[in-house]
Amino acid sequence: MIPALEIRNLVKSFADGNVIAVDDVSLAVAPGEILSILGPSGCGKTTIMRIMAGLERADAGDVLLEGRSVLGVPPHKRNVGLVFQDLAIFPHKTVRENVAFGLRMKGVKGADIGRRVDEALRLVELPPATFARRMPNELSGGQRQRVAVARTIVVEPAVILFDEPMAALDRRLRDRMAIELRRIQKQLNLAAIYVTHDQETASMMSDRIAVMLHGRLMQLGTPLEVYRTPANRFVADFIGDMSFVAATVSGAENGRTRLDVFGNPLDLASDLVPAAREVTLGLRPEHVRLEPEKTVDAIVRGQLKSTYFSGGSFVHRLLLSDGTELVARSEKAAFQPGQELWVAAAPEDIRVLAS
Amino acid sequence: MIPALEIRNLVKSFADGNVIAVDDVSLAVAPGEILSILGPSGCGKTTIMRIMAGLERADAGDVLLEGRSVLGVPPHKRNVGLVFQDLAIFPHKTVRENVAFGLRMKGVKGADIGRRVDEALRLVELPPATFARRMPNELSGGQRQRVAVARTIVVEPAVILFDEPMAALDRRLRDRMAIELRRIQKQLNLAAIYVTHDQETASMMSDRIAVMLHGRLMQLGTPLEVYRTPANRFVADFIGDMSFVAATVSGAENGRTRLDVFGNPLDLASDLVPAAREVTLGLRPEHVRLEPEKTVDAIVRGQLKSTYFSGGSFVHRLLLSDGTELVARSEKAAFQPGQELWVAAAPEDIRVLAS
Amino acid sequence: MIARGRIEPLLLGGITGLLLLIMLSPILTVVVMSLTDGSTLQFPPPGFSLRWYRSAWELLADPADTGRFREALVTSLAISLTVMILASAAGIPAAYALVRHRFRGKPLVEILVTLPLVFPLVVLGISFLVIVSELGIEQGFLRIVVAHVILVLPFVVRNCVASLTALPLSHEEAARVLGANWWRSLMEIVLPTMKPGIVAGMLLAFIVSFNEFTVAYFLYTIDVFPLPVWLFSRSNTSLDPTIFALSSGVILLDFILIWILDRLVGRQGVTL
Amino acid sequence: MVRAAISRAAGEERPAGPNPWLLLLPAGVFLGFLILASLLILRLSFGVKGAEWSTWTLESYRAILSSLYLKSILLTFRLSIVSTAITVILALPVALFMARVTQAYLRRLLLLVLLLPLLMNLVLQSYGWLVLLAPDGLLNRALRLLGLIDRPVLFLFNESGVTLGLVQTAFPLAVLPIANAIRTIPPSLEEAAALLGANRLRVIRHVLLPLAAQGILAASLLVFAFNVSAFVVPFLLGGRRVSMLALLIRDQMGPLLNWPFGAANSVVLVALALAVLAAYQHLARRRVR
Amino acid sequence: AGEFAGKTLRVLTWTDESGQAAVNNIMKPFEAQTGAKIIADLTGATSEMVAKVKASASNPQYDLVILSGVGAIELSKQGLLEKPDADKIPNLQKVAPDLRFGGDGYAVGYLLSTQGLMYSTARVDPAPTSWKALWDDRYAKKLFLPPPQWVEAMELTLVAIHLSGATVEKPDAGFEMLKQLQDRVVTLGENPPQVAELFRAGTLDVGGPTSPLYYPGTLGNPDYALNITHDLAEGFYFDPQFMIMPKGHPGSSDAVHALMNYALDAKVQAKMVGSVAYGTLNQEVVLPPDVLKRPGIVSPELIKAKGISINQPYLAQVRAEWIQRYTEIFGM
Ligand SMILES: Nc1ncnc2c1ncn2[C@@H]1O[C@H](COP(=O)(O)OP(=O)(O)OP(=O)(O)O)[C@@H](O)[C@H]1O
Ligand SMILES: Nc1ncnc2c1ncn2[C@@H]1O[C@H](COP(=O)(O)OP(=O)(O)OP(=O)(O)O)[C@@H](O)[C@H]1O
Ligand SMILES: [Mg+2]
Ligand SMILES: [Mg+2]
Repeated sequence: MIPALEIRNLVKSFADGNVIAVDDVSLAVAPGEILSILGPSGCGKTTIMRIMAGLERADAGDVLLEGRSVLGVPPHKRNVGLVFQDLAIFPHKTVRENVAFGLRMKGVKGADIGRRVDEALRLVELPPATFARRMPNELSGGQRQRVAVARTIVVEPAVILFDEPMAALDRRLRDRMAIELRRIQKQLNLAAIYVTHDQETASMMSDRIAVMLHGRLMQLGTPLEVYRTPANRFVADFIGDMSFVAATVSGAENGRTRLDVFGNPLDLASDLVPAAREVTLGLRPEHVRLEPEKTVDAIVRGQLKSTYFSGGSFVHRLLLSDGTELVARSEKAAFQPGQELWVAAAPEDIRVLAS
Repeated sequence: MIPALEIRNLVKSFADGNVIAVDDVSLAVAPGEILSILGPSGCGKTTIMRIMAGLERADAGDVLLEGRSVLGVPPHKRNVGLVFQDLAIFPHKTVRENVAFGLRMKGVKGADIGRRVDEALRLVELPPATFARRMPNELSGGQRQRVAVARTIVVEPAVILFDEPMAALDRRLRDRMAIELRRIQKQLNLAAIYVTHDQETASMMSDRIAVMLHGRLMQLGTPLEVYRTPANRFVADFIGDMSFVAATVSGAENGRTRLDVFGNPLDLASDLVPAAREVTLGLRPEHVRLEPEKTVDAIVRGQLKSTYFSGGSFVHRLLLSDGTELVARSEKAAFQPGQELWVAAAPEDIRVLAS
Repeated sequence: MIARGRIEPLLLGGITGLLLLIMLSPILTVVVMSLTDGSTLQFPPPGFSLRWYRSAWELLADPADTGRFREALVTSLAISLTVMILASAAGIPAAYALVRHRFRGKPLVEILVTLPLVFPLVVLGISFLVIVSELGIEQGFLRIVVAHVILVLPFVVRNCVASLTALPLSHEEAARVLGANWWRSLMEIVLPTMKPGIVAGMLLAFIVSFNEFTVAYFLYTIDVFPLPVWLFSRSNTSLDPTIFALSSGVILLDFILIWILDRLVGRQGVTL
Repeated sequence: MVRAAISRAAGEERPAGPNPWLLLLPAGVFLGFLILASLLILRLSFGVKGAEWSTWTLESYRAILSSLYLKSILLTFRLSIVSTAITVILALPVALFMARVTQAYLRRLLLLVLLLPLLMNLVLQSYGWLVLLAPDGLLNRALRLLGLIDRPVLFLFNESGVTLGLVQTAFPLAVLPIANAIRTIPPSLEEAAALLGANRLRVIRHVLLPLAAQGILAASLLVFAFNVSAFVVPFLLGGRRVSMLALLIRDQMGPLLNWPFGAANSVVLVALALAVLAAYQHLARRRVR
Repeated sequence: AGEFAGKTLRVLTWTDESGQAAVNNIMKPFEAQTGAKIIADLTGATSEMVAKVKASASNPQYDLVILSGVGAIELSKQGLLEKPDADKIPNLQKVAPDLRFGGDGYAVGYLLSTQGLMYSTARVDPAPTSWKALWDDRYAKKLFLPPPQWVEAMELTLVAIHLSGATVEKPDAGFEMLKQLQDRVVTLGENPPQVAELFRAGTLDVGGPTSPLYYPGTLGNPDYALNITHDLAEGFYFDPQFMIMPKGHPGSSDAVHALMNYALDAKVQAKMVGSVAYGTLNQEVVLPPDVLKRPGIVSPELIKAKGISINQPYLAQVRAEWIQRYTEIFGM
């Protein structure tokens, strides 16, 4: 199947090459798929979108829309929808005029416009009778968001790009909107790319996640893949919390690897162990158990720094002997700060990463 | 012990009484304690702080600093520190001058100023040698944040107020700063009030949380108390996720209450059941189990709408027969969307709230 | 950027350049004329020389100052300087009150402060003439200064308002909470951050007052004879290119002042 | 914006610093003179020549209705409106360009070039125009050389010369507010329109111009008020053949010594300025909201 | 040190070259001779001087104002002037009796401003001999006329009245005749150097009435090819110029009288005629031949033969109305 939108080896730098915003990124999104681009601030997410939409010119690489290169095609002739971070609702136009704008520009006829606008408004659950005549400043944040979406989908773009359009909403509303966006996207079988730096939102709404750092693509996969088998420390830490413990490979045999963690031996069933002698073990807080006494699956010892309660469980912060910090979650809080504890985890929950 | 800061029955309205920003709020914070004020946007958090600092005049109520009323004392004569939401670093002064400002205003002598500024900068981990001479625009967001803190603590206020100073930082940095703030506060044994609308941050750093809505204090307690025994639906939902299921009280005897949940009987050990016949059951996602077949602790049936993976577990969204939505978390994902499932939970994990 | 195309900036730039050239053309002509080596306004000049600059210099350096040129220049500079100082003394606190305070009658005050911007200069000049003659004020310097201060007040106030609005209230409040009384927070925080607006207002005040003709024309006296009036009366007598050389000098001065203005004001821009 | 407006109104427990009226006092002293002057003119307008302070009559206002002054008022209006329209239309592309210029040196140069004509001594500029626009001037010679005309056209000493002067001097008054208005329009609005299929012209028409409308209107009012009371331009470029109101006022107050009549005309002019200003302030306040 | 050492006089007169000439030929020598200090204000036309004297009536700034007759009449009517003492001005005896005083005796004669017809010697040949040249089709759109508030405008009106056969009392036909010039006039020349410049550039061919004293630097200059003729069939107007003392003037009265007397001295008047082409008042003045040959200079004989003194008191009455009508014709 031809991807709805594909980018190939995109490169883009700013400030005369001093800032490399996008560094050789390739991606494709299929019809009916939502792909999230996830990464910290400044990693180049917006820049990629702008290049896709034709608002920015790439230094190298290609952008293909339904299989055809659109390099050099100006934005108003591409069939790409973009929902801006600040929504970019036209403040001087009513909701109806905002949504109708694209149709008018495309030369759609009057009667058709009315019908399609109403349809789009209904799709985003803004009853036209109530909302069509409102001015944007008479809308709440969530409603404005819907108008921006309606305005974009009404012109039936080949692909729709969302540039963190919900960053300004509070978490509760953001979750609701994310779910709704997903519903609309599936209903219209649109291809969509969703940019965010919030991994929760990304997981919630997307089929696949592309994790970026410093303009480079770090990993591309389903939310589960990315969480379970992060490609590197950065991805691991960015998708959910992860604590890192330094370890040394002391031997390997029969598909098992022996490690040395601060003097404690650890035996893992892993052929994934890299050749490097120094490795990093990644532990998710919810996979870690704290034990007052050494257990079979104990890995390392640490001193409890503090415990607080958050989101239904207790969060414990421990200091290891080399000063690194380790986070564990538990249902119960049974320890005192200052206490020395063993950190235990099931071998299959331990990730081994290159240092 | 005399509280470091106390407010009594504070009332404040704006726009000639049309907007009641603070509605009869009383609070106290003890030396060495951090109290978080948590609430949605516009609930009056900032207004309370401004009244405490003397930047705003209360309509009624009293503000006591170390036991003495400070009504009528102008801000520069109160001994209250305030870290502003926008940090309010003076852009035309160096880091050193910013931090020294308060000391100069208090008439501290030159040599003393130098020493105390260096000390404060070291405390917030900005080595004076590197940072003292920088201008604010040469600092990163986190560093600016530290300067704002240093500038406030250096004058040794009786209490220090933080008005969401980290809202602009990303989550990772915010967590780090929260932990650090807490360290500094404990080290100096300061009384502190921290305003935020992020429950994660509030839980992480505070001894007690005050939850506000529409200018009113909803609940005051430790993070654990507030999570475990939310005073009402709003608090329950605001502090972590909670799903709500409508139920009817059908009888009560021997400290047990019988409920009717969509036709299914439910028996709870609860004398907390309110007199009301219509009640709401509150369920935390992590306390809910989904079962294909009815179990003893099954509560209600629902249809699985969607499942996604986030933060180490699967999130399931179900639709109950009355259209309400219910969220459950599980380690494994074993069901198909559309499937009918039973929602089960241990009786002690079910909250009964007034409707 | 692709969005705006490459043609558009060029096109707009071209139109802008052309229009500004037209707007500037009389000034450029004056400069070119000052370099003529003829003695009439023949344009383009038959040849170029600096002879009229020499004659302008002689006028300026004439020890007896018979042409009263130097006197006029000094008078104008003194007026502008005084106007600048008085206008900022009046305008800066007014701007502060307008931005930071809420009081009854504020809309009226706002209108009043902007009024001089649209008040007919002729009426201003004449009514002042009537006032001074009725009150018997013969102080020519003072009356021009007062009229000019009124005239430039909007420039000062509006620029100060612009820069003060950009200063978040929280900065002032931070200073207060850190123990600064109102006066010290004003000196340490408010005024330094308002600097671009203050400088813009002051320089505009100076430039406007220095070049203002209409009001000065009605209010000058025998002893107080500002440069624009001097230039006018001189050009009524003879149009030899000396006056163009002198004018070029004034242009240069204005040019430098506006340049400084922009340097000091920077990104904030000038409010008219 | 709303937030800023709200917090600005916040008051301390005890008001800090001096009373606002004290702060307004110095400006008030000067503006007091302006009010005094206006009242004086108002009073004079009800007087009789030679007995300005002791009589009350509407004679001067009746005299305004005489054909000459009515004609002059109409002429003043017409020229102001025409010059305002031209100024604002010409200002649009320049403002558009200025608003989007990022290079510091270019911005600086633009501002400089823009402000010079407004601030420069007009007496001097009028000689520049004389050289350029006279029948024997550069423009005529250029046009003749291009074969566009065979007899010199008189650009000076008539309405076209005055209009040109009005446009030239008021130009920055139009460009700066419009540029400021455009600068506040988020570029994302333009981009959004482009992505919805609007070409550049339609983006300008449907997005930029409507959004800058208030700035454009404010600029128009400013320019109109400035031009309607213009004195130097018709005085120097009109060859005394374009009798705008300010010139006639000056003739009445000066050579003809008919103060009441000059005052009555001044009242008309000031009333006009006030009306325009009120409209301008109204707009400005609406924009803040 | 002279008799008025330490005394300061403030003199207000024209902005143009004649003011400068007065400074050089009258005030400077007078300063040297008497030790008085004179501050000269060379600004404006008569009307502006009137306005200034009037405006400062309650607190006079000037000791002596030199202006044209209309202004003197206006001010004397308003009672703002101090009556001069003829005995302290012996040179007045050398002036024709009807030109000694003006403004009901409140003004002392100074010099004569004569208004002739200006033409370009390069393009108008032979020299015009009648004011009809202004209505000549050949000079349409090459014509300048005086601005409304000037005395010259009234003189032009008088010319038109004369040519149309109307009378001063019933001037309508004259104004009709002026209307014929409505579309022919290029500018109402208020700025003489500008007018000269327009002649030089070929924009103007004829114009007037105008006084040679406005064109000191250009009249003889071959670049400009200008002349002003007074030898016209209908005659030419002259406008006696006066010296007045504002009531309550700040300086010494004796010194002012002495300055007036000095201004009327035959040698001084000859110098003034020579430098700015005035018509003389002092009948004992003899002009050297080279001066007489200069363009624009009117000999005492020509003044006698063709000079017409305008009826200032009457004109002062109709002035406002005439200016309005004139403005209506040319200023819209
Ligand atoms: N026009 C520009 N000129 C110079 N540098 C730019 C420009 N636009 C972006 N950059 C730089 O390119 C990098 C990537 O920017 P981009 O806006 O794509 O980041 P982002 O991932 O969208 O970040 P955020 O989450 O903060 O929106 C950043 O370092 C940014 O500073
Ligand atoms: N000066 C003011 N004038 C009018 N209303 C005000 C003013 N200050 C605050 N309010 C209103 O009072 C209420 C409480 O405002 P406040 O700033 O205390 O909220 P907040 O809890 O800090 O919100 P946020 O999280 O958005 O900062 C809001 O409805 C706000 O609009
Ligand atoms: Mg971005
Ligand atoms: Mg707040």
